[in-house]
Amino acid sequence: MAVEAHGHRDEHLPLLDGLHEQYSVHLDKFDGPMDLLLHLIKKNELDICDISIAVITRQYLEYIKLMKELNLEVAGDFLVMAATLLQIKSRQLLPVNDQEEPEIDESDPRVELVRRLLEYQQYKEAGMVIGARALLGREVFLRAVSEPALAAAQNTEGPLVVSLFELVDAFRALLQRIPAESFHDVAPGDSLSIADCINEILSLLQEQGTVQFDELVRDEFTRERVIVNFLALLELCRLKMIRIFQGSDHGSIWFIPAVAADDEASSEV
Amino acid sequence: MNSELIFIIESLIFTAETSLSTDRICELLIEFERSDIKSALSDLIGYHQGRGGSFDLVEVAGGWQFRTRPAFHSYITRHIKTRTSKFSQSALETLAIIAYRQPITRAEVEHLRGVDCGGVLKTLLEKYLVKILGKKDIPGRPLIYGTSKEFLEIFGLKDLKSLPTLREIQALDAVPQYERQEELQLEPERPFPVESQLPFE
Amino acid sequence: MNSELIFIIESLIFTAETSLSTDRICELLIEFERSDIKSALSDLIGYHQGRGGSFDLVEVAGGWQFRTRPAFHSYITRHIKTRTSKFSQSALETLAIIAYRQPITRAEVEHLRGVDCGGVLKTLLEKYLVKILGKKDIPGRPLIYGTSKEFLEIFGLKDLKSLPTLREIQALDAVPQYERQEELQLEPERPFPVESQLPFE
Repeated sequence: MAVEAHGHRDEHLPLLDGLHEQYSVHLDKFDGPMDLLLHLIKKNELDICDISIAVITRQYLEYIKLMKELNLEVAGDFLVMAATLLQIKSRQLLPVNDQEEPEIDESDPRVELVRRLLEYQQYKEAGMVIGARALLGREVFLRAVSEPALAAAQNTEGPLVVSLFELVDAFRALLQRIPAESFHDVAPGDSLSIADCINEILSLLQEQGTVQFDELVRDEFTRERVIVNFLALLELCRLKMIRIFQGSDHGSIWFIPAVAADDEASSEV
Repeated sequence: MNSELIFIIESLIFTAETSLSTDRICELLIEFERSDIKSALSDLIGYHQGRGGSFDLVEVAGGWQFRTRPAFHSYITRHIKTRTSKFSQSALETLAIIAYRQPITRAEVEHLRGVDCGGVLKTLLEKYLVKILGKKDIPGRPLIYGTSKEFLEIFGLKDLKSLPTLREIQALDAVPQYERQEELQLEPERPFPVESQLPFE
Repeated sequence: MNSELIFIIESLIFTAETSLSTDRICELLIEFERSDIKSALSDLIGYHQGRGGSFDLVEVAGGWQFRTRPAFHSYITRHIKTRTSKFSQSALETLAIIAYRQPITRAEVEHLRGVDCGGVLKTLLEKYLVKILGKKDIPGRPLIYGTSKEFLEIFGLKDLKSLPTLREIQALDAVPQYERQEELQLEPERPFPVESQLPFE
């Protein structure tokens, strides 16, 4: 943390030329606006719970200005914080109602910021503590050799372990080879998914052979559920996996597997 | 006897991927005398032999290596045979295709992967990760596959809609947009840009 | 004391690629009583601690594993390449937030850090330090993240409970050196709600 964002513009501007290199090396040490704010509070020896917004805001803005002058890209997150600081500062300028009790001042516009700063500081320190541990592969090592006598023993019965990210990552890698248009997202983001309904319908069909539409929505008769189930049926029909029947006009809708279960003997795999 | 040197040598042999020759050890520990290294090494060998533990320091292919004693191999193979294993890339890819495109036929999976998937599909069926959902009424009446309840369990998913969409994973790469956030905002809530799109077009 | 059982257990742990839990050891050694296994295991741990060699039997990610002592790393790295590079401050901060606050969404991490975390999060996912736990039941159904078994392995933690509590961290004046790391486990108190979804138990 060697950056000196000076309190007075006049102090640093004449120095700028000679410092270009030094600054560009150190600027990225701030890990975002919270980190910069903590640095400014520490540098000014302020109490984190009673910071002078005026001082901090001025220095913070000077720092951003400096970044711009040095042609460094100022991340949007820094601007968000600048706006937050300015907002707090402007709220402090508003006349305070004398009737209000200023002791536990929930109306202090700094409260939210201080809470966030304290919390951020905790995690920043926690990060340093865990980072200071002896890490496997860096300070601590395992036995690397595998024994030839045991290499012959094959893992045959063990369960498989895999993470969700690996699955998604495998799919992502696949998409780099083939056009994305051949895929749809299974999950529509919210609530019910058609894929879940398809799975449900097909397992019901495997159990009982015929299913009536009402059965699908009996337990939870909502507009959404009816629509999604209906879309699932249309999709299954399109895929030629089911056949749909209707006994009479406005009668119940029934459906059965498009291919009877008994010729399952001619299995493919 | 220099016990520190003994343990330095032990740490080198313990972590080496192949057996370490005395020459190689001397090369790595240039600050020590060759004669000291040799005597420390022989102390180390003596120590492990004397201990009579499950593993021993033995000379293999001109170097030194820790090896378990053969008497324990029957126990060790019990573990190896039944330990958890990682998915192969082809199993993972096939499973991903089925998860994201179910219901799907084997031919469709193979069309996407460009290779035969019979073996992988069989393994996935045997591990109960994939199940047969039914048959398609088209020539050949191919079987249709989908993921099972076990699939959801192994990935800790409540249902299929909890599967991360590709868009969500790709959103991790995306450069965030700030235009909207330059307005004064105390809490910049930034949820994922999830577009609610029906899965079948 | 059954010294044969001690060495059988030693051979299993010595050859296993990942840490072996007491449960797993009992599962493999069905012919022995669980209580005998437990006492043999504690004898074995005591033996290796007392030996003070270059490697030690330590509890990591819910199981037992032989690992070299940190003091020897400068010699080991002469012939073994370090796999784990130094973590950036942002990676550590993000990891800490996820470790202490899991399950947590990306938006929550970003709110705490005040910066976009997509890139860091993706790197942590790719290094398997963080994993997707599922989706949160709130509008938009954002993905929720937690730390993985690899996180415990790399940081040499027995379980999530052995992370220093945030209160302990605040009490520390300086960043502790790794030699001191065992001492950090002051109280067994849970610093955050541990969900049953977590992979180790």
